[in-house]
Amino acid sequence: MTTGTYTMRQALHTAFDSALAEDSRVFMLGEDIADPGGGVTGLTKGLSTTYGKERVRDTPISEAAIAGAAVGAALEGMLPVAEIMIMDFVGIALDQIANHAAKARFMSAGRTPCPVTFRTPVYGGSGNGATHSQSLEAWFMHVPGLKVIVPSTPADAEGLLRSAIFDPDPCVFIDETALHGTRGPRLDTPDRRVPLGKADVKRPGTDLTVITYGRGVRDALAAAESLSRDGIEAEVVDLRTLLPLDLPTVLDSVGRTRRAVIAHYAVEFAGPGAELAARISHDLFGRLAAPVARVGSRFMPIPASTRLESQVSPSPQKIEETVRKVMEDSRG
Amino acid sequence: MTTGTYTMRQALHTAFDSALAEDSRVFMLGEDIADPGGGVTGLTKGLSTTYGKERVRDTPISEAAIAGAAVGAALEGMLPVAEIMIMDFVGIALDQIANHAAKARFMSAGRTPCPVTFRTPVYGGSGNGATHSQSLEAWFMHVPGLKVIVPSTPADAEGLLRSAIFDPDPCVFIDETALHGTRGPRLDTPDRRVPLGKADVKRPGTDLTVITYGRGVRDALAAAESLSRDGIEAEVVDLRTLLPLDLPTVLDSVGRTRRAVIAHYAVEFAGPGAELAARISHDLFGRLAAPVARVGSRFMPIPASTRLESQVSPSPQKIEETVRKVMEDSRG
Amino acid sequence: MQLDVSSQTPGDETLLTMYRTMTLARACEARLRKGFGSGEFAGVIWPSRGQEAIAGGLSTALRRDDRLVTTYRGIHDLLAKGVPPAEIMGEVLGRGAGASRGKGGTMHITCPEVGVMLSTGIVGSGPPVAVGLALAARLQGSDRVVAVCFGDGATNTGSFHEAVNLAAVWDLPLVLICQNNQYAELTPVEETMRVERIADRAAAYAIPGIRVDGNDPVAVHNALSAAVGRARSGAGPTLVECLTFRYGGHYVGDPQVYMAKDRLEQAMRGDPFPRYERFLIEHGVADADRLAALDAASVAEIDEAITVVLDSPEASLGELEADIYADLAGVPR
Amino acid sequence: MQLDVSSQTPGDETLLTMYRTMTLARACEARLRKGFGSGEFAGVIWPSRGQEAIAGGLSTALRRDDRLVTTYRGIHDLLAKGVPPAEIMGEVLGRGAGASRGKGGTMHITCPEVGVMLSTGIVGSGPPVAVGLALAARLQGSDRVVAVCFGDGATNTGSFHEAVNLAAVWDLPLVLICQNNQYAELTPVEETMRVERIADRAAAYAIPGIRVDGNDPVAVHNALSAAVGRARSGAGPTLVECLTFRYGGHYVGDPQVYMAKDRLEQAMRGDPFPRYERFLIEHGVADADRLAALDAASVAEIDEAITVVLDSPEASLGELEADIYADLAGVPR
Ligand SMILES: Cc1ncc(C[n+]2csc(CCOP(=O)(O)OP(=O)(O)O)c2C)c(N)n1
Ligand SMILES: Cc1ncc(C[n+]2csc(CCOP(=O)(O)OP(=O)(O)O)c2C)c(N)n1
Ligand SMILES: [Mg+2]
Ligand SMILES: [Mg+2]
Repeated sequence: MTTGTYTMRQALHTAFDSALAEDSRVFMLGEDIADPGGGVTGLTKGLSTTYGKERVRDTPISEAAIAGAAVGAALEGMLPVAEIMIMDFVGIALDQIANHAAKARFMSAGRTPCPVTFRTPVYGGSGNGATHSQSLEAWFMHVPGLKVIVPSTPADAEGLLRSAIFDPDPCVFIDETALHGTRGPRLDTPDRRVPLGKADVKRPGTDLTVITYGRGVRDALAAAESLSRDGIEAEVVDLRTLLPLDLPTVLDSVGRTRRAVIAHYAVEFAGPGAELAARISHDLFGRLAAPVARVGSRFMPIPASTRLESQVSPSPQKIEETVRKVMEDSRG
Repeated sequence: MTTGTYTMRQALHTAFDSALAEDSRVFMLGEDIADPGGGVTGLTKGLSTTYGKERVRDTPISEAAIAGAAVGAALEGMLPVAEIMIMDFVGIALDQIANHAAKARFMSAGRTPCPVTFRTPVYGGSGNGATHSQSLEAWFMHVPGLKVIVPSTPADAEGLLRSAIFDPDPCVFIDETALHGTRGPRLDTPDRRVPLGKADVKRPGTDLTVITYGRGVRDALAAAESLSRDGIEAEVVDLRTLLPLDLPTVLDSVGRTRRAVIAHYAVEFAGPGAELAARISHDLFGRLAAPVARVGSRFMPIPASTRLESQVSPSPQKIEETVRKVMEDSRG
Repeated sequence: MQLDVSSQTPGDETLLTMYRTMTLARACEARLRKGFGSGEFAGVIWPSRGQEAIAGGLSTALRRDDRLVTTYRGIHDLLAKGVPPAEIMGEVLGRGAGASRGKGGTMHITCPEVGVMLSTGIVGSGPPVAVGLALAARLQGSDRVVAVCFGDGATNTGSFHEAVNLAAVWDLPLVLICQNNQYAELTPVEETMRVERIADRAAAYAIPGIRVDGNDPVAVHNALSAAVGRARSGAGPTLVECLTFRYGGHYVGDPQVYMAKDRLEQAMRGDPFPRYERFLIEHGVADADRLAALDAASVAEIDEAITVVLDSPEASLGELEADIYADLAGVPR
Repeated sequence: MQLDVSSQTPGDETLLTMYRTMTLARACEARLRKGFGSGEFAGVIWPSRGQEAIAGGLSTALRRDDRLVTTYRGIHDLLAKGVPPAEIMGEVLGRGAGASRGKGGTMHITCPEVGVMLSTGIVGSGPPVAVGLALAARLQGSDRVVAVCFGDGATNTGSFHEAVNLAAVWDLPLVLICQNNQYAELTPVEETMRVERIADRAAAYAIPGIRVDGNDPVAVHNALSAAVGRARSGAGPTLVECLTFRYGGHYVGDPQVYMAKDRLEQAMRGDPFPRYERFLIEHGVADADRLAALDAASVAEIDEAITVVLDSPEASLGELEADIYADLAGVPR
């Protein structure tokens, strides 16, 4: 099990499967997740057959109730995983996530913790248009009490999802369907978890740090390869969780490279990169060789035409160009 | 009408009143806004009596439908003002605001513009606790297609609200009940509007720029007075709208003072100030005398006890301390 | 769908327990009002004066390990479920004695030890959470039941609809208690829905819906007991509409400018207390003196509790760092 | 509440208009499927094969200035309302000929010129917007009516509930058309609600709810006409449930692993086309040749339209800057 490779789709399935197997408090609820369908993308296939439809539950199309029911079960010590089928639909469930799950522990002074996990995939890149393609993680980052997770590799996906499920606090776990087919080495940590709040240097480098997560890691690594051919060695820091945010790792890296580019598929304006850029610029004031640059989605709804969408989203090329520009603009 | 003073409460009422009087496309809908109640804080008192309950409509407790109905009416060329009674409830209506209102123009390639206004007050400072006190404007800033407005003075409140109502695009108008009693000079622009996207220097200064909006302006002005007694002259830039964001005015000011403090009641982490700090640090790289500092709400749900809440929120004192620290830390 | 409700009068002990609950709720509200009015202390409550009979029925229909979800207007419900008065008043006043030591506030009182898992200030958001509590009971193999209280206005929220549907589809052990006090803030119920009986909304989910006189604790007790029985047996949820009235306005201090005077007067003629006292006396359960003594005991209990509250420290600044997460590691900076 | 539905057969012209609409919808879907299958072009649609009779009824029950809101599974509805096929297929294929030149996509087609104000991909979000369209009609002094189409699954959303309640309270000129195709993505309707007839949900709002055979265009036409008449007269909204089936799966390419084979087979025996063709022939409205000619004309119209679409340029990059706001001033950077 701990050798060889698997896809992110298999990794997510494995995480659900093992969590259901090892702890009876774990259960899942969401639209169309049970067999025979096994999820609109087949991701949860087999789970309801193995663990029963009590523990892998189909729901009506009722995002507010799905989220709320998960909150309620979590208040009883269960470890629910609620699926909001596509991230763009969170606007329906946000009251339960932000006003209830996130605040249950604090408002009760610790009497009612809420160890719920919301899993919600991003469908960006699928040509489905503006209401089925968004990356809205910045909304969750701004809600004290939540944890926000976006994996970039299959092993991280498995390990972070398992950590989220067993975490004592509410987690929003965001996977991107564009990465579901990505293949990578299997997770090999002893507890089959990856800790929340620890960034991972996915590629070491000396000249510049690209700070990113999710699809951005894929793009940044591609950009880094290409840059390396020209002698520019970019370090790629995969945040893995946006909240908690592993600022020490980021600052350590940028402290060495003195140059930072932040990349993500969320809209650049007021996106996750804004906080990072603000922190880096603040904490490394006077020590940077160039201003912190950002590569996010352009400021507009996402067009349905994939031809147009590709112009709006980040890409390895855009990251590469930005890195080159930062290198050129550098002083000292 | 254009001389003397009024409170922000009166200013908002005046804006609604004049908009209803001058354009039959304007109408209002929301919970409890009609007479005899005239709004939970009495703000809309008299409007339904003057303009009729067809145009000033009470609704059931149905935030998703309130927002959606306003979107629909706007698609027909009406100019609706939908009230979400307290900003913390937007999580119920966000799908209509972010997926429908914000994207209607773009997704139809301009065929169905959506000139709706969502008015939603912030109740922070009222001792009502974590689900009735939040400042969530950062969520809206991250949604291309919306405009986001937060006034700090009565005249701005009237003028910006009127601009929002007559704007061809969807606006989120955020007023803070803590400022409703604030008194100030009446609006005296000829069209009784204040343009969206234009920041206003509320106090000129030479040593440092405080960039803020809403309640933060009140606090920053108080801090500036106190600092002035020690010879520190802070310029206070009131953003007035967060989207469009008047970056030229901000950069012009900070370009002169070379020091910036950003203050707001929204949670600091991933809040509106993050984008500002990132932009200032980027665009004025190498020209700042000190890192850009931020004073936002501390990272936690807002406690109900006002004694505790006051420790979590910004205040004139905290702004003042931060300014002093920035002055001390400055180089060159 | 039908629900089989007993028309029998419960035993004396049950009847007196209900009376005690009702008087405790009335006394608690009166004490807080007095303190607000005299400037003794400051705080906010959403009064339940007029709705105490529902609390009475609740206090005897539920088991201690059953769960309750209620709203900002839930002090009577909390007392019915056994939350210590000092925890309630302490939270209202933002004191260390409060259920969450001032961090939650009136709207957000929980007391899991007696089954109160949530009070919420977001109208309509209680039912989905209650669905989850009921689901947990099922998954944990417990036969406990969940009761969720909400207002007439809440039945216009999408959240209510989604939750009831989900509970129905899953046959969950849930009792949905609509405290129809005929107003939502400033707006009377007939302006926000066309149905005359909220209980009729149950038909959209094919579950039983029943309306009872919410000012009659016996009627409430019997209806809730039937619904609880149905839930505990695994037969699924029930919507119980308790028709009542809100005598004290939306919040303490509400000038009620929107309220037709005769409507309020008419409603107050149905005050649950005098009626129930007559009933208890006529049925020989207790005489007037005994009832007065019970009432006095409730007042005394509340007085004692408020002393505890006022002796407790103000909400402590040291609280701020705690309970954002299980540990501090997640908190930025 | 009752709705007075005519049981008369509409005139020949109406009957043939419905047939034309149905064949146009079938032809459009077939042409797109063919192109996807052969690799001629790429795109995604959510097929409405099986539901064409509803489009038939819609095309004759609404006036041109009446409004329509539909969903991602709305190509048949759009054609019924008069959206030019090239605009639809152009949008599906992301071409310059598309309703929004490739910016919206299949799920988001609007055509205000013929009254299509919204297609949405968010399940349940159409009804609130339709409420607003109907309110605007009232406020603008127009007697136009709004029809909103949605699926069985959508009636489990809170959004649906809030919208119907609001429309009922305001007596709005709205016709709520539930196209109950018995599936929501992979899940059959009986697993997500306990009511047998979605029409019964109307009772929660005290408005008429009626179920009709959604595979019979005459039944649909008569029910919608009655509901439209009620709406236009100011009497308020109606919920019309059209019972039908989704033959082509959730999306083109759906392997339908979740579908019981006999359920699909059984449903396909109710295909609206052969039934309606028999009806038209038996009633002497048209003979088989005439019907074949009408069908061929629809196919030809679609063929012509696809040529226009494929001749039009791909979505242009120049589009990107436009339509974020009324002008560019608001766009950061
Ligand atoms: C989602 C939401 N919308 C609006 C409000 C503001 N609000 C507080 S109480 C209330 C009225 C609720 O009426 P009802 O459900 O009948 O309960 P009652 O107060 O009568 O007990 C409203 C609208 C809220 N708290 N939450
Ligand atoms: C709010 C929301 N939740 C989930 C989805 C994913 N989804 C797309 S179509 C669909 C099924 C809808 O079923 P129904 O309302 O019966 O319409 P049909 O597709 O059968 O026409 C679902 C769940 C969505 N688009 N929007
Ligand atoms: Mg009420
Ligand atoms: Mg369906």
